[in-house]
Amino acid sequence: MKTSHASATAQRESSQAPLQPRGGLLDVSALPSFAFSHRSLMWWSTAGLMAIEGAVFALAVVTMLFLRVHAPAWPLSGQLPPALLWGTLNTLVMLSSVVPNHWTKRAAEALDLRGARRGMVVCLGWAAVFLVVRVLEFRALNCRWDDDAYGSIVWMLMGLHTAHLVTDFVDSSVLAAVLYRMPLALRRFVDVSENCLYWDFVVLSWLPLYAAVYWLPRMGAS
Amino acid sequence: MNASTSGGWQDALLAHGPQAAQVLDLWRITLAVCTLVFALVLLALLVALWRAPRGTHETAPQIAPDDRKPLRRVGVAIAASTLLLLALLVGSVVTDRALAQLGLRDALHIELTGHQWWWSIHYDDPDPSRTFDTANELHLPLGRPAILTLRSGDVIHSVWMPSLAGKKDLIPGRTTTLTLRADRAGLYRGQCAEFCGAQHAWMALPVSVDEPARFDAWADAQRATAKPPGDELARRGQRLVLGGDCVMCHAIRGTDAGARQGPDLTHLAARGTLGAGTLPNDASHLAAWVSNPAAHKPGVNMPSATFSPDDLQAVVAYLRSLQ
Amino acid sequence: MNVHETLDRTWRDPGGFVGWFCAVNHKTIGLRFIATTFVFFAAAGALALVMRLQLARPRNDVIGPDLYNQLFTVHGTTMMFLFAVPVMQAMATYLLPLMLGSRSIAFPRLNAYAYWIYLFGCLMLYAALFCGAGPDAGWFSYVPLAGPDYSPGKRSDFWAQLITFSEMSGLLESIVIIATILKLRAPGMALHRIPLFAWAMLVTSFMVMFAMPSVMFASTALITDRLVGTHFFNPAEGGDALLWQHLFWFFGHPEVYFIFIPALGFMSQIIATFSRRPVVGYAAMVLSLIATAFMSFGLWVHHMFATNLPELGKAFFTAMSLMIALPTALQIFCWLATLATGRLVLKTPLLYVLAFFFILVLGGLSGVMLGMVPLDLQVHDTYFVVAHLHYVLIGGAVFPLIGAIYYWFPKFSGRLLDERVGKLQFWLFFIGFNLTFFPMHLLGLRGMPRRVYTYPAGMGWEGMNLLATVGAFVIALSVVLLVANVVRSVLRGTAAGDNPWGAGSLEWATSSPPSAGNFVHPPVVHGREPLWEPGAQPAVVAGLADDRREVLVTSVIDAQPDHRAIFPTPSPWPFVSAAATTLLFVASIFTPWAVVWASIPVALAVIAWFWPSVRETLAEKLLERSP
Amino acid sequence: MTRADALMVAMPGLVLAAAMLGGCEREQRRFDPATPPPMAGETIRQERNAYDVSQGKRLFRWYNCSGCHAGGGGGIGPPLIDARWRYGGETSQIVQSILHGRPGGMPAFAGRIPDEQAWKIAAYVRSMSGQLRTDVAANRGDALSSGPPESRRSREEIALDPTRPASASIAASAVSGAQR
Repeated sequence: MKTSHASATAQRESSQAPLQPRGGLLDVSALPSFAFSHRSLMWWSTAGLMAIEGAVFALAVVTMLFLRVHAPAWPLSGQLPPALLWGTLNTLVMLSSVVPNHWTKRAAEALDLRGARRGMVVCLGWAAVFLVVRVLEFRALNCRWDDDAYGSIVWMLMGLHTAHLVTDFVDSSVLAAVLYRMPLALRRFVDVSENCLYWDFVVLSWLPLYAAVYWLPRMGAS
Repeated sequence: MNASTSGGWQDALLAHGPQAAQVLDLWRITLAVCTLVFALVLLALLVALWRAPRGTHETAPQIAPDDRKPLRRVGVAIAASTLLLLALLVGSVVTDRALAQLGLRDALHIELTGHQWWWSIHYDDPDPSRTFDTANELHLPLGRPAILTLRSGDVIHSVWMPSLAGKKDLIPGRTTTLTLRADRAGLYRGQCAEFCGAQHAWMALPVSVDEPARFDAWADAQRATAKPPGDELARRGQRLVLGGDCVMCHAIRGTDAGARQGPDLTHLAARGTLGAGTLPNDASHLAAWVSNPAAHKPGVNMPSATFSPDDLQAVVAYLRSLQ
Repeated sequence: MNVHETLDRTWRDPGGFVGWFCAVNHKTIGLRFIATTFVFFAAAGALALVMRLQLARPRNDVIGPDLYNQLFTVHGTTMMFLFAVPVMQAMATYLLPLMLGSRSIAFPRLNAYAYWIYLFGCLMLYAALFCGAGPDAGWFSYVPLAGPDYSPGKRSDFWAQLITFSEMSGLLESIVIIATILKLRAPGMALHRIPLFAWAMLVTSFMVMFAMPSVMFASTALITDRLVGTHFFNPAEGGDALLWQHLFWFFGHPEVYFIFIPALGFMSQIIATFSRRPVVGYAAMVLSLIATAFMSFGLWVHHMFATNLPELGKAFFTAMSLMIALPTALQIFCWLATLATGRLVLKTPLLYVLAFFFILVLGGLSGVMLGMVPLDLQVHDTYFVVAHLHYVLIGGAVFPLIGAIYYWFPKFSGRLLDERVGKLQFWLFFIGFNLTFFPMHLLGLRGMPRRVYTYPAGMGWEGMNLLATVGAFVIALSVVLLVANVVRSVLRGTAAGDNPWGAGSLEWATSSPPSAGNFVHPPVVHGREPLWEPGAQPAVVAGLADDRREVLVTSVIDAQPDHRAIFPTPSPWPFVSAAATTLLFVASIFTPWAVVWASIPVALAVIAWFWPSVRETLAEKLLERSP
Repeated sequence: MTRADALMVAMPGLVLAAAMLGGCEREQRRFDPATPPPMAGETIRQERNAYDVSQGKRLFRWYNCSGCHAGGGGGIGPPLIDARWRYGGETSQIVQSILHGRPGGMPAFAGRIPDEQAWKIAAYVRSMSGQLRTDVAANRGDALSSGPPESRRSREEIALDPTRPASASIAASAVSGAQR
């Protein structure tokens, strides 16, 4: 084992040197075994995913604008714009889900197991609601994906976001199940807190998509 | 037979029109600058290799060398590179402007449409009776600017006549234009430059640049409908062609044949090549082409005709009569 | 038993048949990853040889247009998506934890999963090729040619799904690499001290994150157009063929740079070691990497100059295309200064680095030409571009990469590669390369378009094409020599020792090959070239468990010790999940409903992957300590 | 380890074998137009080859079949997107209809359309009512949308339907359509 103060030459002969490091030690045994927020590795993977998926959403919206600019009318072939009711309702449901989501986050970061469990369950309830409403949204889009490019991009945006709702719902339920299982490693609280972060992302990323899907077709001809 | 299908200038370094010439000038300047830069970098490298002392992996490394002097030199080099790049940028923009400012007074209007794997060409004219269609061979009057309106019938193609001008894409759902002028009479060769499927390689566009008088003669000949066949053999050939499957895709103006899926055959015999530059256009190759196009251009959309040998002879005689 | 053995047992991958699929150690995965990428490099090279044979003579008929188009498509797709990008990430997977003084890479299971996904993608593409369903619309798959109307069958769907495979792998690797570089550095290795290769990989990974989604989105739109009849690219229904080109090149141009930038990292490591001094201008090097990354997102349109574009746009993209030469020029000048002021050790790795100055500079200059609209309109889509891109990618990435193989092979295997064979192999490669690709510049100017399966005689192209074909076989010979050299030294190469080159970075501070846990005592860092600097205290980290997979996590900016994380153990689930994902991707080529039903096995496998085992949790709780 | 290696080597083989089965026949491109039409009883190659079917689709467009069978939806001639046939929905019967015509308007195209093309058109016509494998049938065209692409049509049960009204005006329009 080499240490950092041997010269290049010393390096080579010391390759068979005894293990015991020369020089002082940096003792890290007193450090915690997990940490929240950007101190934790989990945060970085979540942030990475959010960056990637955020980029996908952004590109999808840009694509819609690109097609819209080149289109004589929007919707293209005289379809009605998507019905506002369910989409708007769902937007409100999602936004409101941010509240219990943040209780959960706070509870998790206080290592409060009962709070975290309750929070996760409540959030899942919310998720169930907006998944159901999402189905109604699809039925009120007033277009098919194979009508024209307008229908295609509308369904693409909705599909992309719904995929996120579903995956987030699934991994939240798995995480909730883990919380009810003993023994429980404390770093699961980090997972809960990151899950909440991702939840916020899924909700907030909906807002531009909502505008693009529901309001762009209502903004008249260009 | 190869030589005759490859006839014509297809070379960006042989510029016979203002568009290509301006690019060629820019190319010469850029080449000079880049060669200079390349030489200097290599020189610097050689000097470094020559000056620097040799060492081995045991040589004690310099840990915190004083890099102010080398960094100053790096700074100078970067400043120089920036200036050169700016010069090239100016050159590029100026040339681009010049290309856009080709004089277009009494320009010839031509619609060029790309298909897998051939070109349909429509010569436009204010007087509708003077417009006409042809295919796979472009004729330009010497010294007169031409405006090519480019469209695609299927996938993206790109028309490139290196000795006359840079290339331009033919994009389905869009219209692009290419303006050029040929200042030297002779035979040129263009080619599709955007990959367009199985026969991208055999989608050539022979270009003939002629004195205005000759061009007008050619245009008048093209405007005319097909002459009725002279001899008996050709007449039989005509019956076979018009009664067979050729007319499902091809047009021969002056007959019932009016389909537009394949090249216009009204003046087929006046063209230099068959299959968009695949084969030279003479009797023997024509017979070979008609009886099995795919043997020469695998993937071509033209089916092989099943004529008996003497029927084939008659068909060829008729097609050869379409001057 | 001593700490060595305990540590080794803790971090070793399980043996045996099943164990082989459970491996998560970054060195195991890294070596498999590197080996796989080179296998497909060789495969795509073989395809190129067949193409060169076909082009050796005019009107040649070694192969017909249908096969030729599949070959050049698969060649390009493989080289870009299955070799050039992954091989850099593969090298990083192996090297980064060692360079940064860590016991593991971040998210080792995710890393394994990314490898399996990549491997299955490769297998799918070549399976398709071998049964005549190889994609044939070019590596860029322009619509409408690659679209539903003009590409019957499943050829283009295999291409689109291959993109999904390789981009998924690439994106996951970028997360792994960013987390490793930012959170798993040795104490004291502040941002201004991390090795330039790590900087290059960090920058690259951020680029990957923002560029790859573009092509993933595009290929998804392509496959829905083909499979369920959407109209993204159908002009008749409001779609647009140019939309594809914008999306593709918004990824495609940065991609060139995330092949090139890691290679710049290799350059810096090798040049420093073989001129016995740190690279001149560390800060300048880092800044130019970052500048390149940002600028590379601003020049995708220079691939589309021949479509109709607004004048202003053209000027802007020309300017960007020229100016991006500056950051690279800056690095080249810094390296020249380093060589000039160093003490040179002329070994094979350095030879490959010196070749970079010849080939890459040529390629960069032809790139400047291509960035100028008027010149581009002449040489775009001709053999001039073929020459340019091979000068940039082979000169800019493959030469440094092979140099890097010569440089790090001792660390991988504990044995040196043979110098004499190495030098011979280098010269063959260098000469063969220029023989093959230099004439192509002229071919392009003399009017020869790209992607033609044959050409008429009498165009003045015969000689240069023949020359290129000969050169291609010289390159092939050189690659064979490289393989032979590797095999030979694995069998009986001279033992390398820990630090055969007397290098200064941390990967050389441990044994060759490194033990499963990388460092018995993770080092503490006090400068940029830790092994070159006189010892400062403290020298090493103590207090990490050696019977648990415990890793020290440090802070992002100044790498202060932050906490001790427990890392996951070997597991079969990454492999199973990858297999399930593969089922989903391949099945969805044939039926859209696969996206629904095939997602069930994927979900199950991933849940099983993350489900904590009681035994491990109990063990973990022993070391647990709240902040 | 060695067994593992063996498996890793075998895996490409397995994947290949699997892909081979379905793939080759579907993906093959027979550029030689002289390929003979299938003999009686022989399985119909064109119907298992995506390229041939797409050629059929192109020819259906080129020869303006939709002049009468508008977009397959019918018009002067009977619709083709359902599977109700007056003269039988077997490929050979459709080829018969194309080459030799049918009373009540369908003109004979023998001599106008080469046999091998007739077989491709027939294969495509059958795909319009979902008679072919979805991985062989054509995808949507780069044209105005006319409902779901052939590859997404659900298979209709072939039924004989002698009751279709025939129109006298078909012949002329079909011929002119064919020749434009």
